[in-house]
Amino acid sequence: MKFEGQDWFYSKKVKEHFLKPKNVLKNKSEIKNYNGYGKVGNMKCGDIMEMWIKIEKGIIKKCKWKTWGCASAIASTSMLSIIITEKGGMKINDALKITGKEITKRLGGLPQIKIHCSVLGDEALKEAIKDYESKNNL
Amino acid sequence: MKFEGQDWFYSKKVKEHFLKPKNVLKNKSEIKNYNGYGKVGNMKCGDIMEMWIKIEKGIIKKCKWKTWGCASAIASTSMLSIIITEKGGMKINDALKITGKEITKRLGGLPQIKIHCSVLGDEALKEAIKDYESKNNL
Amino acid sequence: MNKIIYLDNSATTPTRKEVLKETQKYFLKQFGNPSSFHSVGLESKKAINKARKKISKILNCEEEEIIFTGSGTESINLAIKGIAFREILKGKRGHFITQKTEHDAVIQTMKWLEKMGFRTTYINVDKKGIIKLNELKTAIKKDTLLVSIMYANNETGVIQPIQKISKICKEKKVLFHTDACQGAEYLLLNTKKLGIDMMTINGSKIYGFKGTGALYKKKEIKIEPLIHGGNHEFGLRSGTENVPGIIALAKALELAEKEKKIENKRLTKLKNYMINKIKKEISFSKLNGSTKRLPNNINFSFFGIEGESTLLLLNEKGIMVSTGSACSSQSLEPSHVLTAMGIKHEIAHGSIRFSLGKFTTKKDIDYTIKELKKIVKNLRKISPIWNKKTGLIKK
Amino acid sequence: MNKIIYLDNSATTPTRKEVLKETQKYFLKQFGNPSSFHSVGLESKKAINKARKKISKILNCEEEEIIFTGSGTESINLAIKGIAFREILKGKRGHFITQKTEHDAVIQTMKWLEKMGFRTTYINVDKKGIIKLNELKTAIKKDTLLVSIMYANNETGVIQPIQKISKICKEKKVLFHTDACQGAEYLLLNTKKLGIDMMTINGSKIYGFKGTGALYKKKEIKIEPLIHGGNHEFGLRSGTENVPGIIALAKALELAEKEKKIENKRLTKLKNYMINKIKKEISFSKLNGSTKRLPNNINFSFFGIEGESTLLLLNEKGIMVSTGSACSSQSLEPSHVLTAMGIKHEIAHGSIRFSLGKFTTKKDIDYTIKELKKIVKNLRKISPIWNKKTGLIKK
Ligand SMILES: Cc1ncc(COP(=O)(O)O)c(C=O)c1O
Ligand SMILES: Cc1ncc(COP(=O)(O)O)c(C=O)c1O
Repeated sequence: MKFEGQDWFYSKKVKEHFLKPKNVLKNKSEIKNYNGYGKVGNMKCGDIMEMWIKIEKGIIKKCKWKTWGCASAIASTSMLSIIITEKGGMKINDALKITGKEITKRLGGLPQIKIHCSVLGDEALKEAIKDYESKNNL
Repeated sequence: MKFEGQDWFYSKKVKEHFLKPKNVLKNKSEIKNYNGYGKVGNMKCGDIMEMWIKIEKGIIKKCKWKTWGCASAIASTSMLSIIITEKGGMKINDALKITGKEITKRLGGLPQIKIHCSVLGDEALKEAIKDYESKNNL
Repeated sequence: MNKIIYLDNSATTPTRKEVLKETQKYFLKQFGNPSSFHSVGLESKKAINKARKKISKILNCEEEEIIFTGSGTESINLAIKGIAFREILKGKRGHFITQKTEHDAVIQTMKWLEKMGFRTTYINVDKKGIIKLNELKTAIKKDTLLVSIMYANNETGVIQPIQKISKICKEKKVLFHTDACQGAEYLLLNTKKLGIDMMTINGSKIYGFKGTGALYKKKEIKIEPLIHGGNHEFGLRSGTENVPGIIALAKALELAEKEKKIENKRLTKLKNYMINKIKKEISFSKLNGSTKRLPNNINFSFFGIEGESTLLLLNEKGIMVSTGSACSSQSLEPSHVLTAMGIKHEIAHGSIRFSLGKFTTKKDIDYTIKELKKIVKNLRKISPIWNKKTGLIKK
Repeated sequence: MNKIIYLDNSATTPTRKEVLKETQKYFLKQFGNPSSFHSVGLESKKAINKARKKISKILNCEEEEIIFTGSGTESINLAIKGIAFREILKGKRGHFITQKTEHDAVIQTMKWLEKMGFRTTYINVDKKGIIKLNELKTAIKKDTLLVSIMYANNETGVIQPIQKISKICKEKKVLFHTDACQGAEYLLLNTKKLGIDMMTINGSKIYGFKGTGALYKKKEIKIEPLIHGGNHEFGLRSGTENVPGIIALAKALELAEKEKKIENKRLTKLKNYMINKIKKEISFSKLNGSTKRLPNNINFSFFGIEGESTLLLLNEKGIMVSTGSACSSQSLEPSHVLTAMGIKHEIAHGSIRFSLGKFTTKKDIDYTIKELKKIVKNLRKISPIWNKKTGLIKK
């Protein structure tokens, strides 16, 4: 039997981001270039996410992440990192309004049971923004 | 698909007697040649049996019958008619001792659910003997 | 020797070649467990989803309203007990209604529920085998949980007035399940037009696979599963899905639907030909059941003779028929279906069902009648209850 | 593209060609209903009787002790609920015992019986996944109706000490059912030697058909049927018999029995080769479960990575594996089997089951490990819980 990768549980977009995730933190030494950090998730549910952001003048310019979790957790973090940094970056206020729904939509949808994975991404982002704000006494 | 009659619910002996029953009463006009008559069975169970016997000097010389019923009812009446008339005929006393078990055995066995059909035969015989005896004030 | 003439299509049908062919790869290559997450599993999942969609289109319902099971009997049990267990878990019991000529799958399930504390009513049928609607109306009580009435009878092919029944049930706000095992090949299956809440079909009667069935259930109806486990079939019937069997069921139903009109016409003609010819050529023969019957069913009683003997003598000629339903053919009681229709025991015992099928030809019918005539004549000769002038002797 | 390497034989197996071939004529030509009285029916009857005999020989039991069903899940439900309903009809309830790593077919059935008023006990397993016999002994109460313990686990392949369990049950005079779905292909099936009262097997795991199963039940044990109808299978499971499926089950079991010794040897070698190679080549990998396991099961956790991702990346390379059992692969909770063994969530989430089969070769294993190594490495790179030196970061 030949394998042609015919079938796939997730959307094409999820597959793309899962197989080639964008903005992964390559090296611990990079961390110093970021001014906001968040970490969410838990071991029981099987996904944990770390996120580093670089905020300049109220705009998120860069975003790096690491994720332990299923394909949709990986893909949705990857997608989120793009959403908040594309077109020159996103304003903090707009970033705070991002929901799992939006990420899911950009991914071409997620199976019902996996929706919570995309929620994780926006929570990590909120944590990172909070971290930035507290560090900067905002 | 060719049919070769491979399978059959009953024994070979039952089949033989069912397909070519022995000692069937051919014609009502024969009845006058017999001196004992019995009829048993009921419509609900789906079998009714009539039996005519000719007794001479305490020995059953001839036996004719008619049966409405399943293959095993037909075959066991046929077999009974042979048992009681073979080898010159059977004594009344011996005939009264015949059981369904014996008939079943001579037929090479009957399925459990059909055992009652062979019981019917010996009951008809008993009725016919009773009839003979009452007619002859025995 | 003779060719086999199979006139027992109501007992079961062969699998159609097209159906078997469609399933082959699911045995050997695309054999994954539909619950597996990898591609081989997902392909199986996709295949059963496609089958579900096909069936839901024919039944005019949603996909989640089709529950695949392992037989018609299981579907029926699921429909009826699924409701009963739901009530038991609430600490309640209640009332079920059915009618007297149902298949044992319904009757025995009802009998068991009686032991579990439920009340049941078996509605009478008239002489033609059709349910007495007035009785049904008055039988429905406040605590009636479900009415289960078959679509078409397996022994006589008599078709029940499903739409009238569903109207009554709607008015009285009680659920209605129909056993369509015999009807599926020939009758309307549009659940919306029928107005039913649940419907049972199976593969073994429509040229699919044995060991397959489905229950249509409106999604708002809550039932308890009979088989618990890995939550397959929307949690209502657990166990690894029978992928080839499901695909066979969908394909068989699709073919039936496609050919329904033409096949019904062809068989109706053949059926009428056979009925008329038997009536003409065999005296004291009686067609059992209404003429509102399936196009493939002919059920005749031949006065003075007994069914099993007739069946076995036909069998010797290569002709396969049945007495009553296949299930009860090894019991001694006369058919409960015929006795419910008020047919006397001696006539019920003389009944033979000829159930035609996709492969039945006019030649088969002619040969059958030729042999049947001889057999009936010979059996009447040795019958103590036969009378040439009156059919049966007076008791 | 790549060849498919199917390492998910514990989820389901393909049908063997020999098995499929043996059944073909029962679809098309010898398709009669075994309850039909004519020759075509009797041939079907004979065929399933022959199948029953074959199986009863392998199980060393009487023919009437084999009940054919529609799946492993159904057999399990029949064994457990069959006892429960018997008690309910007497107006009684009672106590059931099982253990924590059972298949959902057992666990969910128990959960349902709790709602029906029965008490249940789930015995613990040790770190290796083996049942704590002392706990079992003290758990058995006066009103314990049945102990149900699986033969071999579907996720880890860990084999339970069936003979010791059956000895305990005998001493305490309580019935013992074992779910042998995973064990049937590889382990001893002699019911007398095992000392069991009931045993479940199915076709979908032994290269037979999906949608088939059987329950071995000692004939003196009284159970209620789950599916009522035409009194098939000794009145314990009604519905037209799945003739081809039954024949497939017997043939598959016969082949398994014949090849057991050689296949077990071949697979044990292959299994050990794979285990050792993974251990050597992938750091911080842990074999889950006892070495007293099926010859085809390898269950590994790779620290710092998650199972589903691993599965999907292997899938991209044409390698089909599973995380936990197929049934639960689409749930979020970590495997209940691994957590019952005291395995931490983060490690349980990283588990992958490789289940080898009749068609697995050494080349398949080598290719799998080569790809696996790369995948594990890449996933660890993006994992926030991975630490090169300690395996997992300290929380
Ligand atoms: C151990 C075990 N028990 C029971 C089952 C259920 O079998 P089936 O899917 O045939 O109902 C399975 C497989 O799914 C199993 O692995
Ligand atoms: C009307 C009717 N209902 C139910 C059934 C049961 O179907 P199965 O044998 O597939 O369980 C049959 C056939 O046996 C039938 O004719």
